[in-house]
Amino acid sequence: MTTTKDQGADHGAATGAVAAGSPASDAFAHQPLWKVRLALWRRSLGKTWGLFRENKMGMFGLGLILLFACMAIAHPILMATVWDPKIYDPVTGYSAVELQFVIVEGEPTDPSTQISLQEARLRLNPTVKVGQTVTIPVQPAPPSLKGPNPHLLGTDPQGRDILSQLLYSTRAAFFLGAVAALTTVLIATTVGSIAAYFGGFIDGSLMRLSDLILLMPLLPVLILVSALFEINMVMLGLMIGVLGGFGGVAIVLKAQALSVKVKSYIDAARVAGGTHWHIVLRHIIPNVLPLSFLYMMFGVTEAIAIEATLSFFGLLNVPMTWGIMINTAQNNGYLLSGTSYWWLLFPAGLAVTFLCFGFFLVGRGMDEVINPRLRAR
Amino acid sequence: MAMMSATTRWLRLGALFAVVAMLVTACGPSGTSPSAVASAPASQAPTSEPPASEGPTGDLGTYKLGIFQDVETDNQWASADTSQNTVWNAYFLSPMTGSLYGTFMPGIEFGPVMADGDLQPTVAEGDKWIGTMKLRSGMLWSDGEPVTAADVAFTWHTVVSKDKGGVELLGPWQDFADEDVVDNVEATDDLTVKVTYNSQPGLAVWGPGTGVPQIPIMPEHYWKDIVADALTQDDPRTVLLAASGAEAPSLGATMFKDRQAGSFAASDPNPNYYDKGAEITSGGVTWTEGPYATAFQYTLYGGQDAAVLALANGEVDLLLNPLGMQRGFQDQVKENKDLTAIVNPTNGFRFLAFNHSRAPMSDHYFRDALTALIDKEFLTGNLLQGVAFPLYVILPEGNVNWYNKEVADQLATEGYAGLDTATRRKTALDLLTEGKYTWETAPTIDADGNFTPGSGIIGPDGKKIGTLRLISPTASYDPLRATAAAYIAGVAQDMGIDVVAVPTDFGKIIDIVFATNDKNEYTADYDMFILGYSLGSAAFPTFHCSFYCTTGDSNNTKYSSAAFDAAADTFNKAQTIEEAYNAMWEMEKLIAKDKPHVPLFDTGILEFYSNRVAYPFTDTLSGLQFINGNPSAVTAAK
Amino acid sequence: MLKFFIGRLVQMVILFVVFLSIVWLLLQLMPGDISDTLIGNPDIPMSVRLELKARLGLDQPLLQQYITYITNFFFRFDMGVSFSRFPKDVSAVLLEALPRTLVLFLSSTLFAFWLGFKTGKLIAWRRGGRSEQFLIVSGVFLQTVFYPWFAIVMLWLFGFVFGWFPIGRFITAELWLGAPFEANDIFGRLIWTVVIASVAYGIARIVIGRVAKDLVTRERLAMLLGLLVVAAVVGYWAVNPAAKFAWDIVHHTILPVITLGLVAFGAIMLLTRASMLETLGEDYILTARAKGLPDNVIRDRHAARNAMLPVATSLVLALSFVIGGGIVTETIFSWPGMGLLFLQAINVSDIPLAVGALAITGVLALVGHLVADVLYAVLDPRIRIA
Amino acid sequence: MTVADRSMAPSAPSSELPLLDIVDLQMHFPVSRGLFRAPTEFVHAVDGISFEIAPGESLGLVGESGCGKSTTGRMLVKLLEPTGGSIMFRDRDYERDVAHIKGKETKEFRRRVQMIFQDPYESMNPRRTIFDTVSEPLAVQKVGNVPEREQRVLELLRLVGLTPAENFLFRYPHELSGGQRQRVAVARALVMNPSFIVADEPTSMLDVSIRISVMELMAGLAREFQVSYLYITHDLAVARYMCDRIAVMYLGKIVEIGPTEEILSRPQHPYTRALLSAVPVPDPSQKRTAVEIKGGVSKPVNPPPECRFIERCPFAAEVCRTNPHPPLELRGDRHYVACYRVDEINAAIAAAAG
Repeated sequence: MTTTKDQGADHGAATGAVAAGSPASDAFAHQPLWKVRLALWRRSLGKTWGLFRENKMGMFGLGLILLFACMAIAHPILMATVWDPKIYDPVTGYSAVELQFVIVEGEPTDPSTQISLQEARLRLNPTVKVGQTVTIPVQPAPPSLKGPNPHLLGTDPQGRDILSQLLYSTRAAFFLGAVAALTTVLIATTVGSIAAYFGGFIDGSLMRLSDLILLMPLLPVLILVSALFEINMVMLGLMIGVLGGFGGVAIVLKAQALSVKVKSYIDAARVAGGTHWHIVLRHIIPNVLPLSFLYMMFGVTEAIAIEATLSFFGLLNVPMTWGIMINTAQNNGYLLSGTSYWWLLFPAGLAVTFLCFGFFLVGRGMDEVINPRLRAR
Repeated sequence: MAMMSATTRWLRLGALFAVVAMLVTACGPSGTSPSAVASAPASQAPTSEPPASEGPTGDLGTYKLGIFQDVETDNQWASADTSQNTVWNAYFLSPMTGSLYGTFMPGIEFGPVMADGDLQPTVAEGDKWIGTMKLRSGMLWSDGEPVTAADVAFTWHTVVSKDKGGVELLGPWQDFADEDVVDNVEATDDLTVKVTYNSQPGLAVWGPGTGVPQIPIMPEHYWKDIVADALTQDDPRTVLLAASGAEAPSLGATMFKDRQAGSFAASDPNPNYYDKGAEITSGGVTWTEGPYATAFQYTLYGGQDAAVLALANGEVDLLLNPLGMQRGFQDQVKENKDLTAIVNPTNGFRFLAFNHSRAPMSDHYFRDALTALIDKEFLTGNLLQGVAFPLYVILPEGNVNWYNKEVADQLATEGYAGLDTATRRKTALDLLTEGKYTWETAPTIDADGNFTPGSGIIGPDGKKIGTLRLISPTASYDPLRATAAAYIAGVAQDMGIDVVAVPTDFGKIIDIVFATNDKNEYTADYDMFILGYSLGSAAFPTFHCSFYCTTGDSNNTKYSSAAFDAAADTFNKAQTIEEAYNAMWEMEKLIAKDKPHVPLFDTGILEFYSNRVAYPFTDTLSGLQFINGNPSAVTAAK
Repeated sequence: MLKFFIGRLVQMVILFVVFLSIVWLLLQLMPGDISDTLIGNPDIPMSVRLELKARLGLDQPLLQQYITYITNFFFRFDMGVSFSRFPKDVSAVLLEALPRTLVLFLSSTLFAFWLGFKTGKLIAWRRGGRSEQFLIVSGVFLQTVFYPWFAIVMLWLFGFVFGWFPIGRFITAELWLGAPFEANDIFGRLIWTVVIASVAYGIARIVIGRVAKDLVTRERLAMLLGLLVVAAVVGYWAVNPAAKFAWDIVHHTILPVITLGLVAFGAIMLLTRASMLETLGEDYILTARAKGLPDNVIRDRHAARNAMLPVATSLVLALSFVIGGGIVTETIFSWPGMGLLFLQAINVSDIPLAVGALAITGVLALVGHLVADVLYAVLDPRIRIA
Repeated sequence: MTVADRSMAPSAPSSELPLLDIVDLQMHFPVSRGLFRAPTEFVHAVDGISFEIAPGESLGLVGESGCGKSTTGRMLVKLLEPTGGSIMFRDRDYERDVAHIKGKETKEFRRRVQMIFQDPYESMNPRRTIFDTVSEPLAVQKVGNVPEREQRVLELLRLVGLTPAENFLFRYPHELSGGQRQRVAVARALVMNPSFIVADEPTSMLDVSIRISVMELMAGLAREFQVSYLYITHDLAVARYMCDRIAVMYLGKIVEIGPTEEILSRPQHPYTRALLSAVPVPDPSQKRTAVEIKGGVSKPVNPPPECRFIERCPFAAEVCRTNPHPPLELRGDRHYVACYRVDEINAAIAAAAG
């Protein structure tokens, strides 16, 4: 869709001289076709990239995504090399600095070795007695670089490393986002293209289906489904993808496909003898795809946010995600601790927000590439 | 049970509680759920004025309590029937009622509440046994009508089954109307209640257990016509439960004032409270009953976050929650000079359950070996960050009057307490070998004590034992139990037993482990699970039989032992506390040996209140919520 | 127009039946028997269960069951009995929560659209500059922020730190103690006031459009009319004995509405901006400029009106969001509406109540859908022909 | 139409059989009125036209926009299914009525026909290279392998004057100018060696300066490859340049048809006269009588039976109103006109000019 009508004035002559400034294409001649295609693909990508690069916010978003991608890759590497799984496993790991105190009546005279009964009861449990020596694990522990097993982002209320959880969950977020977004795009592109191209009864029934799915508010439906059935990440991704793909995105993509359908190159393809299948696959879908990719970005955002919300309500049975991390903080009552337990809330909360932010910004950046009118003049 | 600790979306906890309440009521504890109204010994004649010596003389203003689910009814019948038997209704409605006898906190003592004098043993009369109770004289309903023995009889006759001419209320009400045992309740004069039994009743029904002495008394003059009208209908129960109780007179410290659905419920102090101004001593604490508040307000909050903010803002004085507050709030509360945090032991336990109808869980070698592998000290002290403490018997230590330290310690030793990991592995290996278990790859311990994990355990019958599923709540529901399940699966795997922890939605666990067939028998279609129970009456623990008797209402592990059934029978028929005590510990020993449940750990209940208010005591089993926030005695702080 | 409206209405009802059917299918797909799901609560005595079974048609063959399910909903508004609030009917429980959700839902949607449209219009008109950058970044942030966290921060900041708004709850207990009416009455009256005022304003605007031909006069009259309507509403409530109660409700409503509205606002602002930019490139805007029309007339009458079309469509998409966000909002702000009810029902496995809440949510989405369609038709005369 | 009418059908000059023999071709579009009601109104876009095209001949179809000329063109390449009539197509080894063929048969037919579209910016998929675009007919008809196709495309690109052809092979349409694109379109049309091409105003969107070169190209190629054209245009000047014969259409009917020079120098239908008077005359000394017509083209929804041109005809008379639409009648050298009052009009105009 990067065509604009004002490009390249005809030079009048029938010589067909190559427009000045264009790279010579004869380099392609006598090369295997797939190589040519690859080079072409790279070139068009390069052009899109050039346009995209001008979009500062889009670039910022891409930077964010890359950062998260690095994080996702880092986790298995760290687990295999630096981190001891017993301590750093995001779900079953445990480590805490343990402090020993003697329980005394009244106020302790030496706070480093003594602890009052009342404090000990609150910190541990109501069964402790005066005179007992107790071990109090510091968890959630604040971030620290000290010790043989440092916790750069501290530990959660169960003594698990926050950084490890954060990195591990990044992978889950990407995975879920990818499943949901790919499903969305696959369905929406197919449905939109087919509905637009064939029209009539097929269009009518597909669009009524879209209306119906639009009617289903995503979050409540998913909450009900997660209550009725056990769902895992793949199913969640698929469901978000299907509901999202049949709904609004299909309608948007159908509109796009309709505008493609009336172009005369579709007629040209028919006159050439192209089948419906050929036309949909070769002409309509490729022209709808850029917009699909745009919605794919938004789809990722939506999937991550929904997963986090469902986890926040404790409705998902998954080992560890950002939502579960926030849920853990909330379940343990640290959510409103202001900034004193910031590492419990901010890493996960900001990770959800920033990854969504990143994908959204890239989506918007792509939107401006696809839709030149939005570009700053 | 109060699986409070770190958990949880307490919305769901309501569900948990409801389920637990159902179970607990099945085993027959005291009346209106966790409440046991504290009141004056009968010897104490009510005085009209509170003693001047007590610092605060009253004007607390409005006593504001935070609750987390709506008060759904103002009808006392409904709130003690299964239909509305939520803890939230109880918080609001229980302080309005009274009974002849009850449990005093913090001492957990059974004694006379509205009765005159201690409960006397029943007397034989022909083939029947007669119990007699006398009401204190001069007590009035909040509308000024006198409280009479007829009110007690009316209450009982309303609750009983249709066959006996009653409305047939369900749930907790049935504890007071065990028709197999109780023949009749009648008022012989204004203040005397005569209870006729078919056979000699044990303490379980005549006395501190459950039964007529603890039935909440309802005002006959208010309800008579409504009940009579209901009895003419097709479904009298629904009619009675649907009736409004807003205008019904009260006995207790509070009386109904207003209720706005979704927002708040409010009550006023009852000028005719039967114990107003009485001095009461329990558990070594003495105080004078009020009420000192000019109004009571129960405000609904959607979550603990908002509620703690409101507490810090001075909008509420105490947060009521059967599961206590989340531990993370502790620091916030500690930093705030206006707030106090307290922690108390709870009346409950968390356990690992074995399915006794399915191999290999039905084999005691297997159960013993798995139990030996579980290092409860390590689990609670390290993995569960010390907020939980290990349990070796079912009866909680916090129930000081019933706890037998000697036996408990002995059972702990027999229950493999304090062993190191190597010894545990050796013990388990020996037990399994003795039980004729073999392995595809046997775990080994060499001369230096180095352990090599095994795999593929094979049962005594020569068949390979497949994967055993250990169902537990999810980490987001209760991290403690989820962690425990993962730990147990881990130690079992080392021993070559393929135990897999399956974190499962709480509601689903309940569906699975309490599933019944057409004949209302438990199907027990599971291998192992981890859950917890909250226990009803602390003064007379009647729950054992319900969980472990062959015909126990909640015996979903299919455990069956003639010895245990006999001990339970002795307990139920006991005429003295000592007899009951010994029978109960006999049952505990059998449980420890046979392991239908392996008690794992328990936690304290954490509560927060504003320093604006002062309580006569805060060290009390299951905390202030157990006594509904003590509305009758709370005062303004000095 | 009327024909169009009725046509859409019929379509919506059909859609809703399909929606209900899918929910029913989900229930059927659940492991176990549907009657266990719908009546198998141990708290419900056997006699009542049998009665319920007959009432809900669960003793009939599958097809008959389905028909009973649908007809029960449409003609008797019967969705069975709530497990957690037995013996209350699901419909009774839902009706109690509905007005409270409606207030939250309507106000935050209106707030988001009004503010989002105004802001989007302005930043598209005046491109460049820091304020545009700032608003875009905020808009994107609001749209992508993890909503539960955002809501909690809002509550903490404005309820606790600043203390401007009440923390949670939806009425002040002290004020309402012994109040002569139920909170829901006031809710109902508030909703009616707003609806009547909006309809009156809408009709009056149409009349003005017919009478006043001149654009400037029309704008002035419209503004005057707006003021009049606001004055009338305020006046009505000022002399009303329930004024302080209404104000109490409004005071409690502000923070949740702003929180929920802000997040939807981000999306609407961005969409309006994009749509305005598209419109501003059209020839007729150039023509309008060439004619020498004042800037604000071009902006508001020519550009914005057309730019509103995609925004009106997005109302449908926003609905789903506002409904989903409503659940979170109600939970965090202790707002006892449908969302909180739904979540509570889910948490205690009160399936009949949860399904009922979802069905009503579907109705809400439908009505929103219809409004968006009608709005679209009003804005775009081309649609009316079809 | 009757058999008698058939004999009146305008015939091609050559004695051999025509390539295309179109008889009573109709295209009626329903005007939709609701979902469940059968349509009662139809747009008579093409209302029974008949003509022939000889092999190698170029027929110009001229008329205002909306007169049905594009519809006719699209029916001939099977983009539209005619509502009635027949299209007899005769090629080397092929002879059949293609009006109602379906599926595989259509595909087979399409090896022999092609179309060139008006808008060079929309007739090429912006996401496909010139090679993809030109070789598309080969690809879908499964002709040759990829290297062969590449050779064929290069050959054609050279032929249409896009040299060096290798430079154009892997470029995208947006990198080309309008004229270059139209050359590509010509190349695509010729790639299958068709015997018939429908050109739908192929130069109308091009700059005047390059129109000529494209037209020259097409004309040259037509001669070289013996291709027949149906050349659709609203511009008589273009038709004169490109075509051997011209057919003038008005509201779904052919009103006049004949050899180009005959039509241009001796127009007989009032509508043709009006069209011609709109063409600028390069030589001011040449005298020509202007015919002015009123109004614009009306919509042919369920048109009345009388002459289609009646409302705008300055010469309309009673005979036009009482009779059906006039048939085409021979009025000169292979020159057919559909008008009842040809003689009167000729006389009147001659008088006026005189």
